[in-house]
Amino acid sequence: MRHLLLAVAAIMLPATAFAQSCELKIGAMGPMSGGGAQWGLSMKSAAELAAAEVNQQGGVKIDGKTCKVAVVSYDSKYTPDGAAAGANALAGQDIHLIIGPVGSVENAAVKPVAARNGELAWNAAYATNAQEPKYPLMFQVSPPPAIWADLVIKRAMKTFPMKSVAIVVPNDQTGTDVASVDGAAYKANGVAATSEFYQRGTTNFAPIITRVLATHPDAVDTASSAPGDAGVIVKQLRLAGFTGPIGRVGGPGTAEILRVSGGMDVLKDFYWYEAVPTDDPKVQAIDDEYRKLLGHDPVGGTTFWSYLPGARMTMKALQTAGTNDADKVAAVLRTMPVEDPNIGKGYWTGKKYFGIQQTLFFPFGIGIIKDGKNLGVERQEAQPE
Amino acid sequence: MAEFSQAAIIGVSLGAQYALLALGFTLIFGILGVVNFAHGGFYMLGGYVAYSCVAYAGLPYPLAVLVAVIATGALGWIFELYLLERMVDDHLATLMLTLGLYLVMSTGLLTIFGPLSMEFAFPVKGAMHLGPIYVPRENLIVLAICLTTIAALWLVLYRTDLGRGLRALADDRAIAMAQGLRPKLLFPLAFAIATALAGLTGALVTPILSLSPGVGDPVLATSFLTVILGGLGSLEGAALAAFVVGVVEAFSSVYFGGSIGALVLFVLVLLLLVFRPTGLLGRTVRGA
Amino acid sequence: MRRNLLGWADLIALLVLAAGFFVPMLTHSVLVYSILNQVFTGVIAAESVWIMLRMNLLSFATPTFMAIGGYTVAIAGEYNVTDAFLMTAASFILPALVAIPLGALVLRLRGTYFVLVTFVLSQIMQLVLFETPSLTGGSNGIAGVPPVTLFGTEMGTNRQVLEFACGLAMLATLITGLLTRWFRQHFAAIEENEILAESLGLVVWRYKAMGFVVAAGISGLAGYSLVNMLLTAHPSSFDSGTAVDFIAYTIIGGRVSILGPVLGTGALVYATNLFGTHGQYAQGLYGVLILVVVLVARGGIVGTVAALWRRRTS
Amino acid sequence: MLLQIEDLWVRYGGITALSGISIDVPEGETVLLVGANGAGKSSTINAIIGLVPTAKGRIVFGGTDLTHIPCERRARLGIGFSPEGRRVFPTMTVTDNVLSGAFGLGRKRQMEALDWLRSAFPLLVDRATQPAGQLSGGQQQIVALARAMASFPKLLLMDEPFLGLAPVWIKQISDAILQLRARGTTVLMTEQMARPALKLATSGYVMRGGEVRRSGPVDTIRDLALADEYL
Repeated sequence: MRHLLLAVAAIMLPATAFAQSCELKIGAMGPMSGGGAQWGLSMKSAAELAAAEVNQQGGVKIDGKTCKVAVVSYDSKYTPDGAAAGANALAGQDIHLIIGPVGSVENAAVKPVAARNGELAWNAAYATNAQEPKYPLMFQVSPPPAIWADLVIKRAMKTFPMKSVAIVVPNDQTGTDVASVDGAAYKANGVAATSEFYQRGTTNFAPIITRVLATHPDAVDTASSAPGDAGVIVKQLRLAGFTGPIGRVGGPGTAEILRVSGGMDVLKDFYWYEAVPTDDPKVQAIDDEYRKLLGHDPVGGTTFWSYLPGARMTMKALQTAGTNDADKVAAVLRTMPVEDPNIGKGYWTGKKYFGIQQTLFFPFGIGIIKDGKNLGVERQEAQPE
Repeated sequence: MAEFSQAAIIGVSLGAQYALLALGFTLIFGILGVVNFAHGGFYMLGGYVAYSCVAYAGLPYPLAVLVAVIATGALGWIFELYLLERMVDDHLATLMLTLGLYLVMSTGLLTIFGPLSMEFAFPVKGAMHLGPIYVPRENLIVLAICLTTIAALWLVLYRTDLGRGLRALADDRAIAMAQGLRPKLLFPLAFAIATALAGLTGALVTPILSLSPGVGDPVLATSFLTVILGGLGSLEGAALAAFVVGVVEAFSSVYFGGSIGALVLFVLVLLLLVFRPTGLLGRTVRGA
Repeated sequence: MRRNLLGWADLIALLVLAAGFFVPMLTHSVLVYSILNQVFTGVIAAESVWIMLRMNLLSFATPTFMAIGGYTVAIAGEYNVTDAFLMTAASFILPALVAIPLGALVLRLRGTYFVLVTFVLSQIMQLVLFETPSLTGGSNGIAGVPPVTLFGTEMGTNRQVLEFACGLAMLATLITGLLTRWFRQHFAAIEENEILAESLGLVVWRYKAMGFVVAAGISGLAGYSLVNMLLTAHPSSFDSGTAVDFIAYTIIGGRVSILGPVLGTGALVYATNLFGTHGQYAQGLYGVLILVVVLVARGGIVGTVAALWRRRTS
Repeated sequence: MLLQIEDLWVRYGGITALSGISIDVPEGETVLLVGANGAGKSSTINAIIGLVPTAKGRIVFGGTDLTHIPCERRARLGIGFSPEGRRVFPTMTVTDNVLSGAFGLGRKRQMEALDWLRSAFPLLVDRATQPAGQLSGGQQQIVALARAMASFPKLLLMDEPFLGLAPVWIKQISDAILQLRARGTTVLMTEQMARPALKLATSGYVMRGGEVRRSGPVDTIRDLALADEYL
């Protein structure tokens, strides 16, 4: 028992013991335990890399002093309470720049709290109210489906002609929002769309799939289902004899879906949205850089890559502003050109959809798997609004 | 009609899995009076142990399942003997202990294996199609193993000295001890059998579905529901209720959709409680 | 025999909470405010668990009634009804009313069966929230709840939110103290041996129902406090898993006295915030903490301190 | 002396249930503890089997001091126990109830015990597969007795075996106890209904308020025991 206590104490020490003369702390907040842990940990990797890059160049100049950037992570547990507590806890450590939170559930709670505390935060939420003009310190690392769903569907229909689609999503906020946005985009392209909601925590999708297949859709879209869930859905759809294309006009995680479903032969015909052009060697080079600077593997994947540009731009804005004040950093950020050495050139967007132009729109990818062969992720350039 | 048969097939295969989990849960509750919040954790652990055996040690899958059963049983044994046993009569304390164990287990698995789902596939693939109806082969195998295990458990509990001892302790612990039954021997054993059942279910079901940290949470919720429906402490009730839950879940999801389907199940349970507060086959409940 | 309205433990609990009013004079740290806010909300919720524990009933229903209280306030906010007194009354009374028929259903159960059924109740509440989007905003919840108004003044700053949460926590503690003190012997008899109590002529269901209804009302106050802190009512705030936290607060604090939920909440909320900055290890550390306290400090914090005190003085 | 109790004290919280009693149970005899409700009879039996801790004093069984031996080991030393209120295992069948009393003795001895008990109590055959909880009080008492005897104990403790039973059952159980005595089993029983119990016992102790008031051969205590019965 004593060893256990010592171990606990050892983990708790670093947060307090090394209060260096000048260290600038930034936050990384997201779910780091439970089902959404991948997202939070990827965000943390992105924040760590951006900080390491700045530190390698000697740190940032804040109020005349040169400071090293350190990342403090917070597990929001994918709950509003956890995220609000996290925003407060980070503010309590004088942290005003936060990479995260990720989802709509957390974002809804962070918005008012961060506004109260003067914190700048980066979300990747898909909710229709993810960004609001009354919260000018909230930024978005990638646009919501409304911005790109139409492009992905158009591209998919070239390879997989379809007349009807069933969208399968969990009955949570992101699920319902994405289902309605995707559904509208399908309809705009002449595809009849139905939505099927499943209870969060469902592990066996066989009944849902029986229900979906009873309507004989040409395609099934797993939209924003968690990758693990989507993998099971794919596996069980194919077992049930469904041969049509399966899509994912929603979140990242195709690699995981591939693993869970049982491989290319099972996946067969698949189309999906990637927040970044993942096949681009320059994008993949990010992982090598992380390894070089931090000495271990990142918790990688699309979330990591798509959060990195936001984190890097925040560092740059911090340097330009010369202060940790969120309002001043945000002001610099808004005027900065959207560009990233690995991802490429992009634009600010969001005005039309959210009423506030604080969403990064970088080149993204559309992936196609046809007859069990991966045709790769096609790079799509971002369009100015 | 095809949908109806399909729902029935799905319901039965869900029911068999739920039965294995609920039997273990009921066993622990009935005999030790402990609400095992770590039950989902042992399910998860079973999956990860089997996965590790296949992926890292290169064991054939059936052997990996066996290792998972032994490992989860052993952990259950140790946990009962060294932690739970110290305060086995304090129901609140044991509840908190199992909860603490669950948090530690899921964090441990997350730290070791990372947050992503594993590449863990059942060795037998494909489905048998009968016209519009299909039955995945893997489900058939799992169903067969589940039913065999339930039968074996029944034999152990009702046809052996050990089973008599366990049931006697469940019925009246003080008197059973006064008859010479040894809780120090039987309690860890009961706990180990129950956690091994959860581990077995995990090792069998996670390759069919998915394996990631967090797959344990729904297990606990389903076990709760099943046990309420079946009547606490009643093994027959738990087995029966598991199939009821599986079939109702399948039919309501097929005919009403995912989220209303879940509500149907809950409403059914509430209705049952109005008319039969002790569950399907329950008896008067001991105090907590 | 004269019955005291409150015992010394209740008074100490009230004093400890009242200290919250003076914190803003000492510090403006957001972290301190945030932790205290969470503590106050947690204390209220834990007290509702504690009331039921007085009767040997472990309830997972707290989030269910918190949701009713919280959503009452959020929905009223949409109609710009924000008066503190009115909403405090509403967030107490509505859950209490709902608790009457529910209590008739679940109070027939005892022991672990009660535990499991109240757990299911909180899951049903989740589904109800999802399936009633026109009233509760469904999966989106209700965002942008306006701050409370006290005598027409808006209580919107961090400090005012804290003071209001402190006031609610003291109110809940007062109600809890009065209830458990007034029915002290009845609850004790039920806790000791319900069947015996019944055979001695105690109308057990009446006291159980009373406890359940008041505990529901207090949960409602916790919901109010939570919504007012987050300015958002969201289904996942009232997840069945949160019940586990409130139970942990109570048991780690010690079930013997009302000081248990107060101190337990303080300790565990502090620990959660401390561990939260250790990202992925947070849950595990919380688990280790629970294991250690349950194994080493039987009777929780209050029980252990009391035992040490007795050993020193004897 | 098979069982020797010396200066035994038992306390529940603040209440003293037994204040320093001493009891001797010679091998082969049937010893009776009589007294009104609350006299301390059950506390004595429970202290011997280990269901309640002793506050002070010694209990020696066959030369072994039981004080620090846990409950479940005492039974295995050769003490059979038929508790007050019968307390059969309600969900288990009659046969399983009986066999649970012979846990761990091996298949051969278990069958031997079952055959013997079935010949003594035909009920065990008639109701073999019925859950014991469904039986009448008298039938349950037979099951509880058979369970206690299944391990061939050297000493059989019986706590109020006649409690709430009809005369026909009292007769059956009395016969069974006599059979046991014939087999050489030592019996220590408590009973509020002194009259039928006195017929079975060789010696007895009259208890009141946690103390022994009088002890000796049955004839010497009969008047006091019967006085208590009508109290």
